[in-house]
Amino acid sequence: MTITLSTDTVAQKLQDALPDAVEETRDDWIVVSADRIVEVCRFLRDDDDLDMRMLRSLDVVDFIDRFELRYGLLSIRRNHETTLKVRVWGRENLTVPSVAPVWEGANLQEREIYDLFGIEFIGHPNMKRILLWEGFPGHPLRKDFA
Amino acid sequence: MNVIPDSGATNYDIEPVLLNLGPQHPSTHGVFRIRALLDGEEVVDVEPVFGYLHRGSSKLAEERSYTQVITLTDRLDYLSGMSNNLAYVRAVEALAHVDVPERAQYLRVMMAELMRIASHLMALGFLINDLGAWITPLMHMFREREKVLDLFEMVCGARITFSYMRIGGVSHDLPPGFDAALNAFLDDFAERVAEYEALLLENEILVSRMKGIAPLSGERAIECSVTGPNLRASGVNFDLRKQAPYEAYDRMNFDVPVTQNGDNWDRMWVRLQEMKESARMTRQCMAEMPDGPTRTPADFFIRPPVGEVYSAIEATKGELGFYLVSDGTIAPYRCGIRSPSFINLTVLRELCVGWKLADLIVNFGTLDINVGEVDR
Amino acid sequence: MIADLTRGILESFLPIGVVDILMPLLGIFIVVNVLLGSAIMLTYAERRLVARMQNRIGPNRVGPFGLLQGAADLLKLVTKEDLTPRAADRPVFLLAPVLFFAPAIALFAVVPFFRGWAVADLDAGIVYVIAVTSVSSLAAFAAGWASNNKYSLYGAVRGVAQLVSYEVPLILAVTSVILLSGSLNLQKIVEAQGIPFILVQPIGFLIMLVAVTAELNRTPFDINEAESEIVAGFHTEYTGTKFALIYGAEYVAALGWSAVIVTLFLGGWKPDIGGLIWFGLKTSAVVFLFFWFRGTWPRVRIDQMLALAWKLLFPLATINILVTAAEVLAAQALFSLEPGEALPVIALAVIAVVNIGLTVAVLALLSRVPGLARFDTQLAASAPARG
Amino acid sequence: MALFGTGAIKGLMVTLGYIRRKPFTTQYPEEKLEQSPRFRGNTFVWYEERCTGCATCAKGCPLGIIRIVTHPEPHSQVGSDYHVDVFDIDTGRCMFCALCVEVCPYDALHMGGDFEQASYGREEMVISVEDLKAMPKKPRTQFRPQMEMIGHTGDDELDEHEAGRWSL
Repeated sequence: MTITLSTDTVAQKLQDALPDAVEETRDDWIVVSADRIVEVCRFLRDDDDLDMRMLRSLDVVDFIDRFELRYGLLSIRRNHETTLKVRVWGRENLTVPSVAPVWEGANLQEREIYDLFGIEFIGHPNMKRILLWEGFPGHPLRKDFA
Repeated sequence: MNVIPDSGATNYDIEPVLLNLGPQHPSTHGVFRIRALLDGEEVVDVEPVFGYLHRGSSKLAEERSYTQVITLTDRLDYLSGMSNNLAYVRAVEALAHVDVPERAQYLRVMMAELMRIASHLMALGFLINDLGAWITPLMHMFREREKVLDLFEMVCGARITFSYMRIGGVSHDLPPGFDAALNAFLDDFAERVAEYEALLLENEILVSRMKGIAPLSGERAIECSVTGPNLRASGVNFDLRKQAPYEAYDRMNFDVPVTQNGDNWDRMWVRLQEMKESARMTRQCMAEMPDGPTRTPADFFIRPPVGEVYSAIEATKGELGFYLVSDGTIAPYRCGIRSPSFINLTVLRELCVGWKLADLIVNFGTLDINVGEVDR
Repeated sequence: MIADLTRGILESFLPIGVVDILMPLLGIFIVVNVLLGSAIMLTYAERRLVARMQNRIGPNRVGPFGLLQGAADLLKLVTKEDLTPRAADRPVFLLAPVLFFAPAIALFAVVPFFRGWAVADLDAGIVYVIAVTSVSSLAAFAAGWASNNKYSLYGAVRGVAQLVSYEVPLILAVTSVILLSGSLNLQKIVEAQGIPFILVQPIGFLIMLVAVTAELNRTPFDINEAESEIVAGFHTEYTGTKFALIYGAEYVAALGWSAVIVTLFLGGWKPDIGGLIWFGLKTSAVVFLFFWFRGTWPRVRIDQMLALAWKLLFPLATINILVTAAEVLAAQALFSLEPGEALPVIALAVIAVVNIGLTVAVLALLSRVPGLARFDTQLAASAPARG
Repeated sequence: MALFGTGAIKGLMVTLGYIRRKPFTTQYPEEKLEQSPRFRGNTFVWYEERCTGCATCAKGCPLGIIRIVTHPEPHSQVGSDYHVDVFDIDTGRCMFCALCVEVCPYDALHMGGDFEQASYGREEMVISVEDLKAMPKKPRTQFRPQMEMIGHTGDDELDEHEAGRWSL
């Protein structure tokens, strides 16, 4: 059975290694500051106990006042998982550092989020639209898209 | 991924050829497009271009009630509708805390495994077709798939767009006579698989076309979030059915075929073996299925409590996850889909660069992409 | 016999000089029309046969058992709009289908259908066959180049590489037959076959079969029109009548090459009874072989195909010639024959036994070459998994 | 150690064996395959007597292609409160998911089994209330276990008393 790690332990580890990166710890996920997500991800990947080698899924929700990115991380070797969240406030010119350098599996998923939600990932090797064509007006999965 | 026209890959004396495979091409499995930069026959760079089948399933789901979204999931990976149904209803059940009766769990496993047989048959058939066999193996595999679809038609009345799973169970119990029909199919299927193996596995041409071509290491596969048979072909024994058993999988006896090389041959071989395991599981489901209700009553316009859930299953092409966010209304606030076909495409470029044009087609075939799931 | 009768009828009302010109023309007319008819029927036969291999029925709607399907297809193709791409090299684009078709038909000029029956009984018949069929590589390149399409160009380049490579083993395989029969004349080659040369020259036959399959662009060597890779290869841009010509030429050529294989290796029109029946049956059997390959096997990759031609078939054919030459010299010394005289059946039988043994030895040797050997499927299954 | 080429020949033997076997395919317009009793065809079977005009089917439809207009009946009976004036089902957009059949509380709407409904225009695909009344009452057993219990296979006509969970 894939174990869902207790967010407290993961948050504690993060706090020890990267102070002030964790914004909030909830039962199911840890909210990480957007600026530090790459550091956090790299730590989670390289730490031997956590060993989050796979970015399982990358998703985003539009909460009108903010966007919440959800990073589902998985360690196949240790068979456990954890969830990170990043909050991006506002509606225009949204940027988040890209985790594609950490896990290449983020490459297409970040492009999809850029395409459908309009969040730009800084440091992504190829930040282009993916499902829609270049010049498509707006970002269709936003709640205000009509 | 490289941007092809201004990539740095042009330090050649001869200008490479930019070949545009698709969206209308005999072996791009639908409306998929590959921009390939070729130096003679050798592939220099590859960029997949997609979105030609984008239907906005996530957006459509936000305007439909939870039950109605089931019909949308049929159309994600249209070769494995049952698995998609299952992944989605499991997410809703986790969100709304609905229990599933035991008989329904067995039914779900049975349908998902039959679907895996049908989907892998298509994957292999089209793969051999890509290899240049003039649709003979494809036709033979189509025939077996038709029989699976006949079984599905008996159970739920449709052959492709099943909408069989329901929140809290399945829509129908088994019809009378299903037991005999299933056994007849499974008995025949074992013979047919032996025939496929005779037709394919020992053929020198096939071996030379696939053995050692485009290997993918396990480390790279994990890094690129590759899941499903492609990951297992690379030597990583990760299958959600074993690692995180859902429904009745913890009671199933089955092996997860794993190979070490991650080349085209292994990707094909793993699928061939998985079909056998699925047939085994289907037989076991039929034998061990308990009596009882097949559905926990749940509202048609169910209102899950505010919250969010990510729930994934081992679908035919890999880990199919649904990320549902509820705001307490009858429609999901957000329905994110982690589609295996889409994410497996991350490695396409890596698999193809340095190999021949003919290998590009085969590599694409062994990745087993379904465009409906890539574009959603 | 029929020829004499026709001649008699014509001479009764025409001057002899005119009849001398008319008779070959009449022969050509008959052969060409029979060929076109059989090419149409061949498309039907292939579709029906391969359909049965695929567990389906195949075309059965047009006419009884769908027999008129080929005619219906031809009518449809001829009445279709004939497109020429704007960017195409027009004269070459138009010429290419004709270049395809003409050699395929011309091949039949020297094929001996029966004792004394050939449109032209050339002394260097086999040289003519090889010379004429080489034109098709030019035609493929012309078609692919003139289409100004990347897929077509790929098909053309692949086609040239393939055809040029396989000419070599093909000619070497034919040479072994020439050594045995001591003649370039196809009639004489047939008559020299006391035992069909397939038994005397199994390696030569296999090389010939592989090389002809490549010459004909048929599976598993159909890489210059590989549908799953380069759409339709060199004839991607062809439509209507021009496409019909290319498509038909492939079947006429398949028929022609089958006839040549029958002549060289399967004893041609022998045994002497039953007229054309034996020749027809043997040719059909070889054509069926091509259909059968197509219905079963996948395609090889271009580099593998060229490697096969140059690294395997070419040395094999060369050794085969040396061995055959030695055998023929020995037989000539033993039976004190003149050079060019046909070998007696006993000599052929001895050579056959030796060569069949050699063939098995060669195949066994090849089975040990890594990369060519069959892959052990059990090995992969037993490999331990890593987590 | 197998001889080089035997693997390929093994494949050839498989295809050769199939030449003798009966084709799996059928000749469609002449031969038709049996549909299963639950088969969801392109038609609907509607029992006017059972329908109350509650429009639950229209609400349940994921595509919103069912249009119902009703008016109250002057002499209303239990179970037939509204008279259905318009009942348009746009089968040109319908995906035959049978959710409308599933939600129907009175077992008035059923799936039909006919699948040969091709036409030249989209507007011809709309089934009106008259069409529904005129259609043969051969309901499929999709979501109707009570029909399976009486052994209905979808090929026979059922009247409005037999079609529902309870008689009228």
